[in-house]
Amino acid sequence: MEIAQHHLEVHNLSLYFGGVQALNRVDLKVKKGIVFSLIGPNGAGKTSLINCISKFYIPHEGKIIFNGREITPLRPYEVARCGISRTFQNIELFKGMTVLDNIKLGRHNHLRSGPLAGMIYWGKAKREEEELETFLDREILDFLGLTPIKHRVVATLPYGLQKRVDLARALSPKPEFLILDEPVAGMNREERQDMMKHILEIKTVWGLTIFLIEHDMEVVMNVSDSIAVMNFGEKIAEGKPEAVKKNPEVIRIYLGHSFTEG
Amino acid sequence: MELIVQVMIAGITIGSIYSLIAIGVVLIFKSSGVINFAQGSMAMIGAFIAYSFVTQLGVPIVFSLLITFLIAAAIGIVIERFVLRYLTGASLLSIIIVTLGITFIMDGGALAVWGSSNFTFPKLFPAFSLELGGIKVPSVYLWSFITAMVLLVIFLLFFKYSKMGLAMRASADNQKVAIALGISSRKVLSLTWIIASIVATGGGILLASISALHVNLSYIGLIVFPVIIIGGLDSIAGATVGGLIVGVLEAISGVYIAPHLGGAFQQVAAYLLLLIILMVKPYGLFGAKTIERL
Amino acid sequence: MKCFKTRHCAYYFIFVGIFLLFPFSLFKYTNYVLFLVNMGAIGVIGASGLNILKGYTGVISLSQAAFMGVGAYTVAILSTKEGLPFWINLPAAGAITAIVGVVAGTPSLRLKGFYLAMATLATQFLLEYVFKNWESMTRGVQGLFITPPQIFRVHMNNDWVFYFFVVPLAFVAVLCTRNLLRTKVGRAFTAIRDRDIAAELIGINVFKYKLISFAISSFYAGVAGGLWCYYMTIINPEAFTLLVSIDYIAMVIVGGMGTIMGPVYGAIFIILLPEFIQRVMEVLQPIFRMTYTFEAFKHIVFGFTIVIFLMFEPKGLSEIFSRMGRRIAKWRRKEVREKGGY
Amino acid sequence: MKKLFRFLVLVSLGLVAISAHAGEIPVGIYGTLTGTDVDVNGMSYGPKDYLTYVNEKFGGVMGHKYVPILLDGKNSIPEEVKVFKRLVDVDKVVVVNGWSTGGTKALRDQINILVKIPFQAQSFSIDVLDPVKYPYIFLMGPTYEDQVLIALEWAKQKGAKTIAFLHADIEYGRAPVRNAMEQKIPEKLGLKVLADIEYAGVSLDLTPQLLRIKELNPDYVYIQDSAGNTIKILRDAAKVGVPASKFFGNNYNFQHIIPGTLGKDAEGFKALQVNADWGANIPMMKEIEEFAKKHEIAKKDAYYTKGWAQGKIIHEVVSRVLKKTGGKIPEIGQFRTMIRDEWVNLENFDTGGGTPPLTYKNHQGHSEARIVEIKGGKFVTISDWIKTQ
Repeated sequence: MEIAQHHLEVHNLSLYFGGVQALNRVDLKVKKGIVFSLIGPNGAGKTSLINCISKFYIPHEGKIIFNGREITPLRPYEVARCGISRTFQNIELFKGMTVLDNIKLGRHNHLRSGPLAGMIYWGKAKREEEELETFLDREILDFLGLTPIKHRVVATLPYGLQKRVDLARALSPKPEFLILDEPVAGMNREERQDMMKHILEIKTVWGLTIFLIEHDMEVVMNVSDSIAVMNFGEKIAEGKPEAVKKNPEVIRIYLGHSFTEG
Repeated sequence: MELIVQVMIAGITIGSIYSLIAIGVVLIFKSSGVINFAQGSMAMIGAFIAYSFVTQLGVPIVFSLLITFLIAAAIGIVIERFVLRYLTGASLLSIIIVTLGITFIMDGGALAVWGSSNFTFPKLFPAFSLELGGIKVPSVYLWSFITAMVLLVIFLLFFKYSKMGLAMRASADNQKVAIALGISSRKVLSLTWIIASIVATGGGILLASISALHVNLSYIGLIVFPVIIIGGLDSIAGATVGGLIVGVLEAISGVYIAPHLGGAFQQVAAYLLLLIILMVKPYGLFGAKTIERL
Repeated sequence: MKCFKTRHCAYYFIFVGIFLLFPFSLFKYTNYVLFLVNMGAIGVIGASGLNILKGYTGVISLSQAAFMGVGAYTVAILSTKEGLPFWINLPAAGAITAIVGVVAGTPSLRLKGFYLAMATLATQFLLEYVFKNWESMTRGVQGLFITPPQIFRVHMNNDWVFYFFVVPLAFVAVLCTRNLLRTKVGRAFTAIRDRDIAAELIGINVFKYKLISFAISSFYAGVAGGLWCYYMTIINPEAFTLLVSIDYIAMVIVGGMGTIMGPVYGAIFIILLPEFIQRVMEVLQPIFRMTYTFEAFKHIVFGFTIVIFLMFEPKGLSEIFSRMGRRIAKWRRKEVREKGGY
Repeated sequence: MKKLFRFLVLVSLGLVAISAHAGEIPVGIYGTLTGTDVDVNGMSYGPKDYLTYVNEKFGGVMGHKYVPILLDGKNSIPEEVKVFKRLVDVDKVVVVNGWSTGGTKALRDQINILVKIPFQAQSFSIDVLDPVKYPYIFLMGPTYEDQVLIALEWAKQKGAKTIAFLHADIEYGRAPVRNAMEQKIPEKLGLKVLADIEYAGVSLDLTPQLLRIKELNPDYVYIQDSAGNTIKILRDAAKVGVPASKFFGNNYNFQHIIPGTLGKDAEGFKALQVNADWGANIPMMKEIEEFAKKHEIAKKDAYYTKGWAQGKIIHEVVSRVLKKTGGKIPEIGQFRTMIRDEWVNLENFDTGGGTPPLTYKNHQGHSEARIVEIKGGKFVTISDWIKTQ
């Protein structure tokens, strides 16, 4: 049960780019069902860390344990299969495809029908596709209010909406662990409000663990249960939002920043 | 042993011509990220133009070479200005195929103008030949070898020190930024294509003067791909070395391996090596690895 | 959606009608035109295969011709050495070619873009070498020739019989492609084409799907090659050179990369282009006296076609047609509205 | 689907061609007007010009004009099949003058079973020469294997002990050499084959192969390829120091471009001649010169004259048929078979010195050749007509 307490554990993770040390012996423990935020100035190594978790980068040392199972040796798509899904800082949607297809791709691993069945497109494969569409309509699309634009091609959508499609794609596989990489970056005020609302809803309604990276302190402080602060590839503080807010080290780093503006 | 020496020399001599063509391809790629399948056809066309000037119009060789180079430069500019400029930002694959299309146009043009029979190319070089280890190396081979080496040095210096060279590298690395920095990428591209097509023409002329002149000469455009892969797409030194490697490899396989495997193994040897290298070192021996980012 | 479907049904009926009546409308041109149509149909199958790989998965393959060669040789060997019937040989050709395709596709584990294209180029040349030198199997450069199976006591390579056999097959091939591409697999392909890293990160096994794409594409190629062999009754290494691969690439581009009907238009276009030019040139014969200008002209037009399409119509003929269609539809709607319809 | 329909309509519209009217005798010719081996396509222009010549001089045959139709087969199987179908079905020709071995093989059933049309192949391959299996296919001259035999016999007389073969990796290159080996031709003559060296037909440099030749040092080397590659071979031979006089080429190397390109490096190269050269002092040449007054000759070489001779054959058999029918053109299928029957009956037919007298009992015309050698930059005959037995 102890393991189940910690949904994700990162043990002294290190990553180098040539000479540059992106991550230096980082340790993290994320409890199940909370919103865990990772903050820090640009280049602190936040994105590098999650890229390590989703195996886009292979860490040079340390290990990553998810649900008590080590996922360090896995390949990216296998990590995704474990139930970890993520959004991207600069949206990585498939721009040529429709919103619906993008979101469908999120559930790729839940679909069974192989190429041959697909070619014949009769019985199983057909049914599966229809079920998939109804599922998405019911669970994802109208929850994020994407139903009206589901047949639009992504490239034609405004930035804010694309962010939301990205989120939808990350949610569609019904993950247990959701990584959000700067979900409100570059959004205007009410877009930010919606996103905050969505995050909290996801946490409460869907009851999944959220790993948040964000610059916008307002969002962070409002949604997070626990916060870790990174600087120059090292974790320098961790704890409840209030605690972190008071931490002198953190204040020194964020000198000049006020916690209410990003 | 005497034979192996001769094989080596034979390989190096033909290899140096491969290098010449390959350098052109690499140049274009370095400065514009375009992979030019039409390089071989450029060589062929250049050779034909020179041929017509020398034999059909009776222009003295030096002048006809000059004119040929001018025309070649013009062709280069036309291709860059009227085709590839419209494709900036298009996917590499479609660019490759466009250059394939250009190949067809050029070959067709040559076919229409000169027909598809063998022509005797005028002797450009004093017909002395050097005795190297029992193999008579005709002057053209020496010339091609020297030309390749000289070009190599020139380009290396050019890219290292000259302002234009730096500009080219910059715009190859990131066109937008380069433009932002006030580098006229148009000028750069035009210049590259001029250089490339002139180099190709030179190679073509050398090639034509060692074998009969024929439309099929453009086949060399295919041989250079093992060369540039082995050498690495973006390295001129690599292209030169690669050319020599492929030349030698072909010679060796032609003499020692083909008898046992049978058939024209010489031809596929280069591609076999290409495949192996791609498996082991996906970016060639001298090529720079590109790092993917999110 | 519904109305769309019914409209499609109507189209199918029209299509079947044309398909059945077409051969009877040709008089003295019958065999010649049927030959072109049959070659076109083979082209459609091969091009659809290449389209899956190139248009949807974004892998440029220069070895389609070699794959067709594998198919053709499979058929020839099975029917001459084993004496198997064609309804075994054709699928076998597809299957074996698919295996070869997967092997040829393994470099895609580490390679992409130009480098992968080069790997396929190497595959093309290596396979040609094998065709020429695996004499115990392929009889080397002399090639194999087969006696085509009889259907209703008529040899299958008779233009009529073959027409009624191959055109439906091509239709099925296109249909299968369409089905495939609206399921999981098809989406995965497109995702890989658009952004392979992201695809991997959201849980798609990119390498596996690239291999699947190679397999399917070469399956099509194999079947097309097998049909070619049955039609020509001879296969030798000179039949499937790099130039043929380039023809197929041209078909996909001209027809429209990453569109279902693209390969159909493309194949027909590329097969007919030389015919039209031939006719034109025959009319212009007095002007172009030397006959090889025919060929030269064909080359030039072919080249220009590719260049122009990629420059100004990267989505090819199918885009042009659908634009036409849209325009007509709009115009219709306007009319209806003016009549106060609906 | 609509669009598909649009296309199909276009097809049928686009393919409207000039068809043969009564009183005309369409004759189909296809050859490699472009593609590899194009430098010998005089063979395809020849028949066309001769039939035109007949039309102009004698107003055709018994009042019927020939309609020679020359198309490009590009030396590729599907192209040649396509062209054949067009000639047979659309242009309704009565006889076809074809080209490549591969194409002829692909068309074997069409020619002999389905269409039954007399077919004169330019190929010298033994694979298509079979009066029983292929009753409608005719060759004119010694097969490549015959040529090897002739060359080797001659070499034997000159005291050769060892030989080697050089050829490209295509059917035209490899197959005849293989056949010759399987027929044990060298062994029968007591010649030792040191090597059978193959190279890629497109390769630009053949030095390695020549280095092997130099190592093995055979007395003679037989080249089963055409001028383009022969030039490369002799060039690289000179480079590694193998004298051109060691080399033998088949009938497609009887080309003046070879000495023209290589100059003294080609001195002593030997080729086989199977028909009269351009400019030879023979009656046939007079006709050509007469024709050349009004028309442009595409190729002035030994292959054009070969084509001209083939034209003469076609004219001969057609006029014989028309004599039989008393000047009226029979129904086309019948016409074709009659032509074929007359063809087989040709005996010691004289093409005006263009070739040795032709007899078509075995569908081969003749199987003689003579050796020509490059002396002082031009080909000179150095042997009599040698006949294979």
